[in-house]
Amino acid sequence: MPSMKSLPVIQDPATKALPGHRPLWQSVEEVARRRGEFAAGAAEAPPELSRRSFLQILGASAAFAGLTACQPPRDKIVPYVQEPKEDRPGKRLHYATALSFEGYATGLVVAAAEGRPVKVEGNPAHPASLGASSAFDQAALLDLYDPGRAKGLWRKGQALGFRTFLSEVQKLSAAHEADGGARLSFLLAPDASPLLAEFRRRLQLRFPRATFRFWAPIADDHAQEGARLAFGRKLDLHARLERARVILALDSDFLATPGDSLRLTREFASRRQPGEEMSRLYVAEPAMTLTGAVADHRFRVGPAEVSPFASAVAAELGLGKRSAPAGSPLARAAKAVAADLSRNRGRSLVLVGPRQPASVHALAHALNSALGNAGETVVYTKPVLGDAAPSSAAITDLARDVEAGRVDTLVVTAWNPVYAAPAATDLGALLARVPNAIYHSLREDETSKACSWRVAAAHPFESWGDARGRDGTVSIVQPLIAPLYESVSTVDFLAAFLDEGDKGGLRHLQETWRARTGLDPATFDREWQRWLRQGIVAGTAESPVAAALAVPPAELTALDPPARPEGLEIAFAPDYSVWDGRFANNAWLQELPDPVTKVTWDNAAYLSAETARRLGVSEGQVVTLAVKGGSLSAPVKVMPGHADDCVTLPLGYGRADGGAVSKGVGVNAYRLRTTPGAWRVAGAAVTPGKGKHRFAVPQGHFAMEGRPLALDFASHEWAHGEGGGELEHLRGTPPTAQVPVDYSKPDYKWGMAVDLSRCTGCSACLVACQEENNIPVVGAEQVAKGRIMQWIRIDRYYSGPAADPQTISQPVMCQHCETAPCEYVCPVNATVHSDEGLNEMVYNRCVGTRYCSNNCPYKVRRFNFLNYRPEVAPVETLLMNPDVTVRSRGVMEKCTYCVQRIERARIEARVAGKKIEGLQSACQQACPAEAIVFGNLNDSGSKVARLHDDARRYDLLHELGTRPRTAYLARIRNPNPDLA
Amino acid sequence: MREPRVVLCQVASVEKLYDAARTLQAAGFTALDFYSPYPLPGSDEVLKLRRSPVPAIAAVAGFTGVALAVLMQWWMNDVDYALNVGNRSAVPSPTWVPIMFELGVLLAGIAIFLGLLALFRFPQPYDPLFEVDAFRSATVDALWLSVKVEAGEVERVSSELRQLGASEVQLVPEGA
Amino acid sequence: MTPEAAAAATKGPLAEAPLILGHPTDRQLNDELLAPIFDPNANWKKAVGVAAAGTGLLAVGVVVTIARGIGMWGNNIPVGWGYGIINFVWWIGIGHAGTLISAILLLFQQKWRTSINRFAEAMTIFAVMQAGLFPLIHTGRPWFAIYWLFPYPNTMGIWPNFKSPLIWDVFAVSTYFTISLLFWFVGLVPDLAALRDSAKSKVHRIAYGIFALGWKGSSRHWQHYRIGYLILAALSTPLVLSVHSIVSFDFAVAQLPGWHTTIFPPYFVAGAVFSGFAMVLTLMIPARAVLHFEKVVTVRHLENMAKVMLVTGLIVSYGYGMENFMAWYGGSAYEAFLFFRTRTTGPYAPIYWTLIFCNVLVPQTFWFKKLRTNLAWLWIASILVNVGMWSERFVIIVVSLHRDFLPSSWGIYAPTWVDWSIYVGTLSFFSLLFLLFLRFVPSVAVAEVKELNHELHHQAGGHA
Amino acid sequence: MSAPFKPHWNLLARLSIAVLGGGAGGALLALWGYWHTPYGQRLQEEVAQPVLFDHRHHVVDDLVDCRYCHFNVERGASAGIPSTQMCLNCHSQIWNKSPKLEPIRKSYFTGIPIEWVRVHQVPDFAYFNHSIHVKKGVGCVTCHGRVDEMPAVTKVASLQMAWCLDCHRNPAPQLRPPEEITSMTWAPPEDAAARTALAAELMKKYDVHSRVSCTTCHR
Repeated sequence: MPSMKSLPVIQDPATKALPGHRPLWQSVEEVARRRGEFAAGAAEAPPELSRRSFLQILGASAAFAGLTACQPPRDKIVPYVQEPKEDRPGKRLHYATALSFEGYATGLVVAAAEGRPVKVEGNPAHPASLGASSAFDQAALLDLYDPGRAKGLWRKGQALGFRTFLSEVQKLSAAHEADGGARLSFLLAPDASPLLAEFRRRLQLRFPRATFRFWAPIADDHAQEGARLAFGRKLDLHARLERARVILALDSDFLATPGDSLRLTREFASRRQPGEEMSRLYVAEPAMTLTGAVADHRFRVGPAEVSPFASAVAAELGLGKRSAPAGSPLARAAKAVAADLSRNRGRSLVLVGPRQPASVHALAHALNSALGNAGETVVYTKPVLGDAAPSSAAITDLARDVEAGRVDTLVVTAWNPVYAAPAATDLGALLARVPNAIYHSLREDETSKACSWRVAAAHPFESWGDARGRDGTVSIVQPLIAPLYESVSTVDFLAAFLDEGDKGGLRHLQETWRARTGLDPATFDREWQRWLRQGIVAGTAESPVAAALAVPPAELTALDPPARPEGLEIAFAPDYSVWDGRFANNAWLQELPDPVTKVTWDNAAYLSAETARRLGVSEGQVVTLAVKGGSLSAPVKVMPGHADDCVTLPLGYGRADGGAVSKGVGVNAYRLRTTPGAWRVAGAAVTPGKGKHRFAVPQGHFAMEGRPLALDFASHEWAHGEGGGELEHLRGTPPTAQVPVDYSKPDYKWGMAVDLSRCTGCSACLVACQEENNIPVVGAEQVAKGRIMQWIRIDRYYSGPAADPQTISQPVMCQHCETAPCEYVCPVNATVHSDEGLNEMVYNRCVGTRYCSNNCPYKVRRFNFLNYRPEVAPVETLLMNPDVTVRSRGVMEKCTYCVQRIERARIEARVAGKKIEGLQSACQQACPAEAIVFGNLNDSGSKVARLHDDARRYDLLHELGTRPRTAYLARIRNPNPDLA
Repeated sequence: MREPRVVLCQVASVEKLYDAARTLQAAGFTALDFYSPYPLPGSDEVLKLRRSPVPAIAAVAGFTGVALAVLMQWWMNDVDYALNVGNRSAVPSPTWVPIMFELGVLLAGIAIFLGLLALFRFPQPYDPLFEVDAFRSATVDALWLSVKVEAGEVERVSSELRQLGASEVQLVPEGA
Repeated sequence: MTPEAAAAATKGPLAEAPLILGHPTDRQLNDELLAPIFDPNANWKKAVGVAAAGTGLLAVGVVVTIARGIGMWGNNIPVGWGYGIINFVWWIGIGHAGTLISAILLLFQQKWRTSINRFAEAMTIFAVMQAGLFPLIHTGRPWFAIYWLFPYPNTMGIWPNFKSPLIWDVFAVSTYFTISLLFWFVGLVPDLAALRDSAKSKVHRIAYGIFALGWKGSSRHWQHYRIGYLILAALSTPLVLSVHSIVSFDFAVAQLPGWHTTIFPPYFVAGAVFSGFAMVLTLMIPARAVLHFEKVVTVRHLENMAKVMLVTGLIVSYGYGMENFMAWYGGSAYEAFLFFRTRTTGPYAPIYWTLIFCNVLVPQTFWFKKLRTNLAWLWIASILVNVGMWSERFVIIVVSLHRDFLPSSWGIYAPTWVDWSIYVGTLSFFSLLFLLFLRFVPSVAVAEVKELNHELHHQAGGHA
Repeated sequence: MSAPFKPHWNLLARLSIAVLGGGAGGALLALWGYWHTPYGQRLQEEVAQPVLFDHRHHVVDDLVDCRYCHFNVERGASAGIPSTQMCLNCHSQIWNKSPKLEPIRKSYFTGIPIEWVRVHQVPDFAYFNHSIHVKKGVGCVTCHGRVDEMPAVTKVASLQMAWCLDCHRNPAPQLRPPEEITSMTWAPPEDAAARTALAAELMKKYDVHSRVSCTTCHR
């Protein structure tokens, strides 16, 4: 194990858990055991008798006389042997760290209770987070505590201790040194970490002839290539949406781009308020995406028609002559878009997605520079990943080398190549041939099976390291807890090949950075502490470079886009839940309804109704998709707004050895991805099959049936106040029989506001809520039965033509009605109102009649129909938020406005003799769009109070007289009058 | 023998039964009772019974129940732990009515049942009358008459009854 | 030519058929009506065997539910209530006929009641026993519900919420059960005494003697007895009305379209009587043949019940009409959507149309004496009506819940094997209790029949 | 002689009814009463601890303030159980040879914590927080009793919800001046007027309000 003796003070919670330092480790374990049930705040040891069974016996003993003499055994209290300096029972400690995704870091602040991370939040100081966090970031916590994680270090099925492993690697390296590492090869995950870059430099010195390849299943090398075509060199593109008034996204789902999505969402949302400065978004894409769903105009085009459309726009702007046949709707669209773009020179932006060929990227660069956007709405920097950028070719090159027997030792840190590589290469068999295939991974997966060495990777929350955000900002990655299992951090793993595996991540890090900064020790230590506290190394962002086109725009527009393919085209897409498959074993994400289709625990062959009709297939029907070199049977799902004549297949499902959770979920789209990294494959044959598949979709109906639920208005109607008038009837105090309770007296009157103009439906709030409130996962079968437990539901409604609808998404959680219909029907007073107007749910009083749910017009209540936490592994209980009761079977639950946060803040404030300040609900804190605002309505200055008075404010189902405390702000669309 | 003895006899019809009773009453024997498989119209008047207390019992119990219901609901939900339940906090509340009614009926009903048991001195599985085998017909199809007399007068009364057309005239054995 | 027909033939068509056929003596009546107890039907044991087996299903269902949770049922969000509450309301409804027949008809001095009231009361009690089971087991944590629902001073210092219709249910159902039981037992006492006294074997005499409590038919007892029994009847009459009104509040007090309906109380009560009488017929028609009660349970009795069903059926139909009228007239889009789209064309439309057929059309046949007096049709119709009333509850509960205000949270409900086994289980348990009743308790109020016999023949001037 | 019963059956029948009725009622009553008995509430149970720790000695003889060992009581939810280290702060100097303290030294040197037995326990779904109570003027003795007179710590208050509510509904009488929080002997003024005056003053001073919303304790 890496030594952590030299941890700075701030790291004590981690040292507490030092392995081999039994007592405190044990005390963590103790804490672990007690969290399975109703969990209390303090840090004492677990009740021997589980809380639930205790309650049941209690109940039973009352129910059937005779058991009266049952006395629960007494708990034990296990104090520390030595208190850590800054940790106190019940205190929350927050640590700044960072999490890398596709090589780019997002700065996080992780809260630890009793030395165990329990909540992930964004780091406001970090440019890629701005305080927000994504569903993936949130879910990292579940990965940390996943009992299915890889454990230990193995060679040919035989366990190696850490030391043995080091010495073995040492021998191995020594052997390779002889021929300069000619037969040594590295397949690495893309990573911008300066420390790892330093390691690579030194490895290359030691093994000059060794090969280093970087690979990830989803790479945007088209973008890099496009930049090279345009500027003659590879450059990163950074959009500045807060400056853009007109955005054209060509098959680009920029609101879900790794490393940048949070910032872009925040910037995009910031310009969706009605008014002069409101931005307008055009999207041309095959399948509906998060970005497409919030577009003001969405053009439904197949992946191959994007390029012609782009050139048409270019032509309209006087770049190149190729144009779509005039008069066609697309031509009209192109004309209008072009006009709009040119009206907003320097304030417009053209973005292209990774699925489009380099030529389209190049074209976009041309357009942006022609429109004078470069430096304004878009800036370029030199690539942050540098040489560590993933290349799709890597896998084939590697395969070739192995085939030729040129590799004796293969070191793999890239994620699961065997699963994600094209079936044709049969990488599994090849790796099995490599004498020493050393696979360093967080989980045992398809690749582990093929490799002779399996090295369990430490979770980022368990290890030292550094990372860079997409803009280049460096963050120090610090551990929050000692490794839960025997595992090795990436740093120590690679250091092992420099014979420095036992030096410890911290020392490597400090030495490297001391060297880089050249600071004297004293200053360095001060700086170091600051970096750890802030979570960023200030001033490390890449500075923009002036990017001039290396070739005249005309040439770029002349670049041939690939010819329109014959037959059906299949487009691959990263999945909103499991991305490329690396989150397949994460139950939170598996059960997270797809933001667009609402499907949980599944992927599907998505196509348009028209195409389905033509192919003679129906929803849920299993079809066989065959392309040259591969075939796959997948269930069909009709997606409103999908382009015709093409199929979209999300990647990352159908895992063979992905772990217990991912088993048998979805189909493996990589089987059709015959060339590595390919985004599209043409000429697919579809043969309808017999089987019928049932999707687990929590939302059953997508039409509003003419009811005023999720409201939106076109900007021009809004300007003329048409919408405003309508909303008058949907707010204010409706006449009801009851005399309203006066909530102006208490200090606080909690309320929430949800701005539909900002919400993109990204669903980060769902996972944040799940994490904060100990919400169980129920599995596909229960979801299909209508028993999903998430407290927040993001309703998606379609309007307009079914083939090409407008969409709107509306987060719905408990509305905390002042005259709550759920309350008066509860026979045991288990749900009542607090003096501050919260609709309280008292789990321990609930007997589960479900009457409250029946009478809730918003249907936001969730019921524990079964015991959704059958015996959990101790390590999983570490995950539980000790401030929130874990609900037992037969109990109703729902959004509480994070009352545990309110009460914690209240107590801390009152102990300090202050008022509550800066309180955020979990969903609000995670939301990158700042669409959810929670706060005190009695404080007229508060943001939520202002939003409650906003002109766009309305109440959901206002006419029922429930007086909800959650207000909605109608969404404003900004359509182009020319396209009306 | 201080103990008065009971003479028991079967009578063919209601008219005969009432005649016999009246004659005996005229002769000063008032401790009479009839036995029949179903209630006999007019028997109360013939036997000169006082009004039954059962209605009073029922009324008292019923109104107690109602009052109890009001107090219970008001005190528990609006005094002892006055929770804000969906902003519905009217006092007095129409929501009290169902339980007021139910509790009233419940108590009245139970009171009637217990009242009857008390009035009948039930359960009383044994009664000296049951020693008379023929008396079993009293609950099936026959009309019977019993009269309490001083030990000395048994004979006189018995012959009297026979003259009135009663059959099965016998002396009920003393309660063992 | 059956004796009924003969009787009918001798008199004019307008003359009422007699309530007791022939001129039996009290002794004859006594022996005939008690015969089932002293020499039981040969097939009784077989029947009990079947019913007991079915009751096993109930046990299985309940155990599974309590051990694994409500998740074993089909319930979900939005459909929080399913078979559990459907069956609860259905059984409670069936229960109503008993008290109605014995109490209300008693108050109205309807002589024809006497030969069927005992039977109906028993049915009430057994039905309420089935109903009472559901509110408990349908909760998520019955081990708490069983005592938290009652207002007892507790260490938590908190109380039930008396604003909740479910608490009203607790009081209503328990009161209804208690009163029905007392009313039934009080009525039984004279017959138990008759049993005691006309029994041959010592065992019977002792067994029934104990329950007869020492009744000897004394006129001094009859005085209190009559008035007591009458007041119990007077209490039960509004009780019957209140119970189903309160059950209807479970829905009417909520604000769900299809639940929030002011006409519910009257039309639930009418529906209850409707289904109750149907169930009486379903049981009575075969029982009377098997037990040879044709003399006292005449076609006229059955016909009268058919008439009552016709009336209550019309009231129920009126209820349906009003619901729909209000949905249109009230102008609530949500109401209208439920009534004119979801119910009639939604996924559960077949059940809705079944209910219309069984509850509205079938009873119309009772306008015709031919059909009213045709026992075969009467029996089939009674079963159809019970099916219809069950469907009505399904429509009210499931159909209203599965598509309410927010389309996003619409769902679908499908019962599981546990739902079915509990439902079938209660049907069997009900039959089992009934078989025991027929075997060990006088299933016709002997004393009252004798009294009636007595009256009739005095009017007729004849003499037994 | 054909009566089915003998005369003594009358008595028998009435007795059996009394027994059945009384029995059922009695059982329920006993069940209910159980939770109101000291046994049901686990009061006055002397609990054996791994170390023979005597509060009397430490509080009375050595005048150690509660907050010295229960260091967290003013800052956190749990009052804090002293660590082995804390015991040794003194006992490395005094009584450092005492066999009674063997478990302490053992724990310190092996690093295995001492497992104390819990005496005061509220259910895990009830979130009790020491700091706010202490900061708002509720003394230790109010809930824990005269610990200074306890050889082994025993529970003196039921800690049942109704008991909590008594004070949450009417905090005033339970408040004491800040300097008296840990005092075992402080009592409010005898004179009723003075008592209410002090209570009112403290209510103001601490800005205490009665909190009986469910989420005050259940989350």
